[in-house]
Amino acid sequence: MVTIVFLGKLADLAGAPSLQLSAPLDWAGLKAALPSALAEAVDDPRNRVALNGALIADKAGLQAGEGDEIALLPPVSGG
Amino acid sequence: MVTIVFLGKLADLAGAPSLQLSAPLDWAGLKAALPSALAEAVDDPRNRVALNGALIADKAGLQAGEGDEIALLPPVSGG
Amino acid sequence: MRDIRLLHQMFIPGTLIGPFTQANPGLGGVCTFVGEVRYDQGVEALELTHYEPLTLPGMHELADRAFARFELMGLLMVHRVGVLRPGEPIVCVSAAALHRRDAIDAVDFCMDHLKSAAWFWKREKRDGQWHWIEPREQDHSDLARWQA
Amino acid sequence: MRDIRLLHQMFIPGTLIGPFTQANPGLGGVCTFVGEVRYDQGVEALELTHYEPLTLPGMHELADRAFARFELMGLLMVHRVGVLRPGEPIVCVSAAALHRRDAIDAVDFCMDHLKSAAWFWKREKRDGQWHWIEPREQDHSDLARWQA
Repeated sequence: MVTIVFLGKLADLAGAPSLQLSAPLDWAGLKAALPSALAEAVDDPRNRVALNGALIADKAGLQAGEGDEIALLPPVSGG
Repeated sequence: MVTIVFLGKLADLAGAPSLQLSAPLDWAGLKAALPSALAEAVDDPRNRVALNGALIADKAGLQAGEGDEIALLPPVSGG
Repeated sequence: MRDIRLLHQMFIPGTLIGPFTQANPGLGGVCTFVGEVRYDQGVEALELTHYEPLTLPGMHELADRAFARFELMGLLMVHRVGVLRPGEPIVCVSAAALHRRDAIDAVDFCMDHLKSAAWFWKREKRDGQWHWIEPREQDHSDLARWQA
Repeated sequence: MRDIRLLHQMFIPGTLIGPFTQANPGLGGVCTFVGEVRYDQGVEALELTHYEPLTLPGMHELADRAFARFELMGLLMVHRVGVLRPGEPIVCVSAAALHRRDAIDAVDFCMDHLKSAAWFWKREKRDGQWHWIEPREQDHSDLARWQA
């Protein structure tokens, strides 16, 4: 399984703070498994992605395997 | 009497923190009553003069009467 | 002396600052900023969410940058997460240095970065409803001051 | 809340800052700077002389300018006079405001002015001899930042 963690507003869109999906998982597979509003949101370049706690520069190249954790990170809130 | 208060370095030149001189006292009278090194120092525009706690813009126009206090103020020390 | 923490419980800044100052003997100055939850109209609570694998390493990285940029003897950086009530402290940053400019600028630098570049998400509860807080323009311009 | 004082005895900044923060309920942030006598090589003591009729009114005038220039809820400004030993606090400035920028900038502003435009004369004792401290170029350039 791959754990998907939703932060901030994205957790509201997901209706839960996290979700388990089957491994292996790539970017297209992740988006296909998410509700459409959320799938659209995560494509927004302002929303970042981390794999096992490290930010990834190229979302489209995401490759997650068994036991990995993907975090979907909206812009931080500021003041 | 007029009280003359010496601050900072000027107190060292005066050899005392204050001095009493007879009233009335003008700028020329004050300088004449001070040791020459001190008289020269107080003429330096960086050294300011206050009469009864208020800075005066024009030292040469100083006029002190009975009970007045003249303070001679070198540049403040900073940091 | 370097003390970087995420706190899940209420804290009293004075209990951190006293020992921090003591731990940096010979300092010339110590500057401290404490941010509290404001009593903004109708705000009942503020919740700070973080993502531990990024948030704490991000704070350590910020501390590294502050030590590299300023002449510091010590840096304390403490941030609350969880649900906070108005009046509770959210953040405390304290910098000890030989000279005041380094201490003051380091606190300013860390606060600007914690406010708009650290991995925290905030929402506030008004009339029983939670609302996410969006980044403010002011936060971005504050941050831009350090990019010269 | 405004608290401006010249102190002739040792003080503990924490005992002033706690009550000051409490006295400004609803603040968003409080910034505090504490300056201490550094353990500079061979320095045994520092003496601060003041001229009461100018020094305290000058501090009040500086506080007026800070309140006029920044959005402040409170300002604490305490300065020691007399003979101090290394490690003793000389000055404590604390500003409470709704927003952090006002609190931090007000402390920075007050410190720059206290350091180079307030009526204090300092001398330090090294090897049993007193030496007057001259103004430093850095202090003037710090002050010039506020003249825009």
